[in-house]
Amino acid sequence: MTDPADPKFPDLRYVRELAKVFRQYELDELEIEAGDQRILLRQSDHAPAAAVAPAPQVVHVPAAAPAPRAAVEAPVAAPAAEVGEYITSPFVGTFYRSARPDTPAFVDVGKRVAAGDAVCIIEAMKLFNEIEADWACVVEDVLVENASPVEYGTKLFRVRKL
Amino acid sequence: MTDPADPKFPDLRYVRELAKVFRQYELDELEIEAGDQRILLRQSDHAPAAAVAPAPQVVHVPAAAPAPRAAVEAPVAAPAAEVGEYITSPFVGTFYRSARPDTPAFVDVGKRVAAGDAVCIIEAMKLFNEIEADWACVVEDVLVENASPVEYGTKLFRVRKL
Amino acid sequence: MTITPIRKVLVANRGEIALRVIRACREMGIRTVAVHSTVDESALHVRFADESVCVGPGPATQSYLHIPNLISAAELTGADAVHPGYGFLSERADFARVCGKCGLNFIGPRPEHMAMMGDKVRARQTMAEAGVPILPGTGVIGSPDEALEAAARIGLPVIIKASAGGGGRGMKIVREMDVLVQTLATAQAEAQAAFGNGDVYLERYVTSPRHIEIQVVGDMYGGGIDLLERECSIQRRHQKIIEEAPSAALSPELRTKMREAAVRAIKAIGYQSVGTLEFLLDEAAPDGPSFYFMEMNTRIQVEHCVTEMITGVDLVQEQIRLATGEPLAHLDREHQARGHAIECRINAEDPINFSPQPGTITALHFPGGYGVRIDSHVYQGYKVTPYYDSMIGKIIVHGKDRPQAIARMRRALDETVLEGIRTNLPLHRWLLKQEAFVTGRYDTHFLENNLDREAVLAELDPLG
Amino acid sequence: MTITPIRKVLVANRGEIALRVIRACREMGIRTVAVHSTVDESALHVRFADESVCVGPGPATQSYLHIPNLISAAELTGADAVHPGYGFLSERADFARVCGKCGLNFIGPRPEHMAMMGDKVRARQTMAEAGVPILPGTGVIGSPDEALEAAARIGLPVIIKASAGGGGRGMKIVREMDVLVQTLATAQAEAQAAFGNGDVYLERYVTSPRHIEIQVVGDMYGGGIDLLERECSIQRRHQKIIEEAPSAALSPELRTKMREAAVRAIKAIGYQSVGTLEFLLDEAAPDGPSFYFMEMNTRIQVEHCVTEMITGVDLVQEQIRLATGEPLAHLDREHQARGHAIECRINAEDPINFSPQPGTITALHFPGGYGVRIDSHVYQGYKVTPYYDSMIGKIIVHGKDRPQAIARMRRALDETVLEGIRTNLPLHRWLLKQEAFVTGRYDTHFLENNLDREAVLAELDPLG
Repeated sequence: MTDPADPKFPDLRYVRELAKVFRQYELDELEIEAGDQRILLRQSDHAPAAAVAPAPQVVHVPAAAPAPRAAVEAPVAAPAAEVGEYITSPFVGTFYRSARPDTPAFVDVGKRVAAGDAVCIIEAMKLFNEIEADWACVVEDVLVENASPVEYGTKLFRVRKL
Repeated sequence: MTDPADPKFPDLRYVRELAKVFRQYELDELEIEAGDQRILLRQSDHAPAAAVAPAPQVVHVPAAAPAPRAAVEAPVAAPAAEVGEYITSPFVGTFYRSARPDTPAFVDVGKRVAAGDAVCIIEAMKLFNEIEADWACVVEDVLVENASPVEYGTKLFRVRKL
Repeated sequence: MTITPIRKVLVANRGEIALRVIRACREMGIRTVAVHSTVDESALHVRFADESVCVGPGPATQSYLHIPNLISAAELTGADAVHPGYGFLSERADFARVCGKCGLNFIGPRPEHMAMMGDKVRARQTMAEAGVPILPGTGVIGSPDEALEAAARIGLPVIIKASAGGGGRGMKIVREMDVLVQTLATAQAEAQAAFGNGDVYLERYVTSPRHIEIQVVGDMYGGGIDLLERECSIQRRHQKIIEEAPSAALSPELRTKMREAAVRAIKAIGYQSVGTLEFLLDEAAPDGPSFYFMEMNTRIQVEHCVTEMITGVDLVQEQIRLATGEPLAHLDREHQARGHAIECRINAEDPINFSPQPGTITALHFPGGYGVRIDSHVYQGYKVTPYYDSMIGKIIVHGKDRPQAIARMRRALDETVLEGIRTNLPLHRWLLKQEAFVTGRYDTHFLENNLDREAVLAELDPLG
Repeated sequence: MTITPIRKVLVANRGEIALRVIRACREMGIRTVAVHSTVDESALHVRFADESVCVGPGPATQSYLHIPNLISAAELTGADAVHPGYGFLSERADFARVCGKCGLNFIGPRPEHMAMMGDKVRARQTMAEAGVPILPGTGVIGSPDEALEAAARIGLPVIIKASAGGGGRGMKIVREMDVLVQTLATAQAEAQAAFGNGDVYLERYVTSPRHIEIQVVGDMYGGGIDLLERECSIQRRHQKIIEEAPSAALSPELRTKMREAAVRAIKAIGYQSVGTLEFLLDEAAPDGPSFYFMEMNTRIQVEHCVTEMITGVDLVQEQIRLATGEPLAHLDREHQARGHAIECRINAEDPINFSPQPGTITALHFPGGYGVRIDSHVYQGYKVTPYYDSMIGKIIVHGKDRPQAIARMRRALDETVLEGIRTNLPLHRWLLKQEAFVTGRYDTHFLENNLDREAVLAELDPLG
């Protein structure tokens, strides 16, 4: 099953597994930072009854200590991260970047592609289907490993339309 | 169904799924930062409302994400009209306004009642229980017909406390 | 005897039947691969399977009917078998053949039996040869004159059926000789348009028939048994909406005859899976109640549940076992008839005019308790899309006898809450109260002849 | 024989058993009156009954245990019978007597049998006289010396039980002679505090017992039969959480002996309703597996469902019929053992320490499909209050044999989604995988001795 994905944020399944670990080992806090992403889980249930109002443990200051009005300030350039158009798989099959093992990849990052150019092959039922770009674009990222299985709709390349 | 989307903000389905994880693993706090966006989920069920976070809270989802209307919720009867205090039945039984058929009603509309005054009788299992007012009040309305069955909690009289 | 174990099944279907197959597999320790279209991304069959593969966009032709994507999904996930469910590709011999060529165990009959029964004229001939009663009728009609001659011989009314039809599709009734030729031409043209095959044939038309079918099971070693009958005469637009087992219409003698005929039929062809022989019962026939072969369904059916309830046999698990090469001998020992079962198909459709009602289910409460079974893929918040069949689930009850089963179904229907879209729940509530239903005296025209609009609408939300 | 028809039943209970009774009544055409406390206003038993009466605030003593309000509710609504369910007033002879005095048909045994079995010492004596095996033990202990003497005779370890106890409450094990007197005093004081009656007695303590019970049915004409056994050894804090039928521990001979003893017991006293004889099975007894009477429950039990699944008898409907004066002869003809059934009690409690977990169920999906039965009063959005029992439902499965039933229950548990509160679902998932459970070799201490905290927690949300 595919979780709703937001490319800007950590993969939900990752967060869920994290919560499972968190839960299983009864952690009080779990924080992960990576680049400009951060995940924090916290649980204060098993904290000793501490009937008296405890220190306001719920408050959290973000690591990056942003200026108070950061959020409404001019939009920070969206992390060059994954924004854009994609070429997706029209079949279920196996993704190949080149026509044969000994030939070069159809496209690489940075490559300019014209509408109708072949960008990869999806093999299905012993048939090797050349996948063509629907529009002229520049390949910004190759999202699937060579020789990997792909579903219908799997994002193969992130591209920038021209 | 398509959720309202705002590219400046995290995908709603992502947030909803996050709330599910949060709930499922009984977290008290779950925070995710990515670039200039931040998601914070917090549950302060046990803790009194804590100090206000200095950082701008970009998104806040209440822990108990409003559950879709329950399949079988009983209609909550709350006629806006009836505002005020009530004398309710403490028993299941039959409501009588007077001690005997040939005696006058204990109270009528407009009657001033002192705490401890009998206001009616509830008959249950052949026992005639005099119901007394808990506080001094004026009877504003008699809500049940004489000799009618009443449940526990049935509103018998609308009153104005003195 | 060679047993070919099945380790991982690709379920080439969606909805409740995909869930049904996944449940059977889980209980047998077999892994499952769900396939889904993009609109079924959060469907329960996807959630409950061990793996899932998106095979295309919403329209079935591009996803659930897209053979190359399904086969690729099986190959990529290492599935060793394919279960087709019902509908979609379940009776497509070419799909079964492709599975076989790709080394996938197709959980169903051999392709040649699917093809034989898919051709209604050939099926009639085969049955006649096996000694199964068929209605007086013809082979493929070659000319208008042939049709006139045949109609004169058979007697009016006659029914014109498409050879490639089935399930109530492609049929025309002729009551007057002088419209026969014109109707024949129309029927041929429609058959050509609908099935890509304009062949039609004639059969005697029975005015007040009951639809009664026999569940059959065959194995690879010539073994064949039946698992009693199902009564499916409550239909709307030729589609079943209530099924029962056993049927109130059969005397013990008639039941025995029908069962024997069904077993004779599958043994004659060497049928090797679960299947159903559909019969038309003419209670008013001159020589007493008579039954005639209509068609054979070479798959598990929607209404298989009522048979499971009264026999104690898990038909889907048995279907899978048969595909591995297990014999059915144990079934013959294990099954025993008990009580009475009824199934109501819950459709997302207008209860009066049967128009589909896509939308979101905003509140849902299924009934529970003793003798109640729910087979459904929907949940609160589920969105019924316009792409697929309108059936959103089945309520099945079992009781010690027919009156108890009816009382239980009425109770179960009253307990059901489903808000946000219109369904045929009110129709079922109304149907279960009809004298004709309670006494068991109804034919396939009962619903169309008796539907009482006002009374059905009065059954909306009885416990609200 | 006089049949006193029942037209309207007041259901003096809440939760799933109230729903169970209402369902049975609806199917029998009997009208129902639900009673409820103020916190149960939107409960399903209120919604599904024909009428309802609020009988008090949340605390049970002021509502579900408030006899005058319950009787008044019956009188005001014109009910002619009262079903007490289980728990609450179901084994209170005084309540049955008041019902009788007020002309209400109490759907249960005669009050004198309830009183007899409520007094555990008298129950022991009665059973011994009826020739039912009891554990070596005593009557009410009069003095410390008497206890010492008895313990020497019986042999250590012994168990001190409260005469007014039952259901695992009011028990203390003594393994050393020199603590006996002190423990006796404590037990007496605790019994006085808990039950208002300080009487206690001694019994031999069996180290590794199984809890096996026989479902019995008696009528007003001296008729008495049993409906096989239930295995209830999987317990937490002396409370059953999984029940099965039949038991894997009984040889055919032993089963016959236990069934005969149970029927002998109810015939000896002339018992006139459904009931249960609980036995302790000592598999390691010197002369081979031996069984001993523990107590008799004079009501329908939580676990009655597994018996229904394997016998095909609707126990609650039969209980109602017996109360009208019907004889049970037909039951004897109708019931037949088939397959294997398992029930898991789903509790709103921590799966490890069993602490209750009130709160709101934010997401709920119960399993469905063949062989799965759900008896539950909860729904998505339901609020579990702290006032009542933590049980929020039961998942019951039926299969052709024990392995299939286990596989089915595992599948059903994996399919269940319940969010918002902690439940014992992970515990059940874990239990169903344990070698001891799968092989059927476990005793009543299995859970307390083997609970694996990490492994249970790993069962959270298997399909998430």
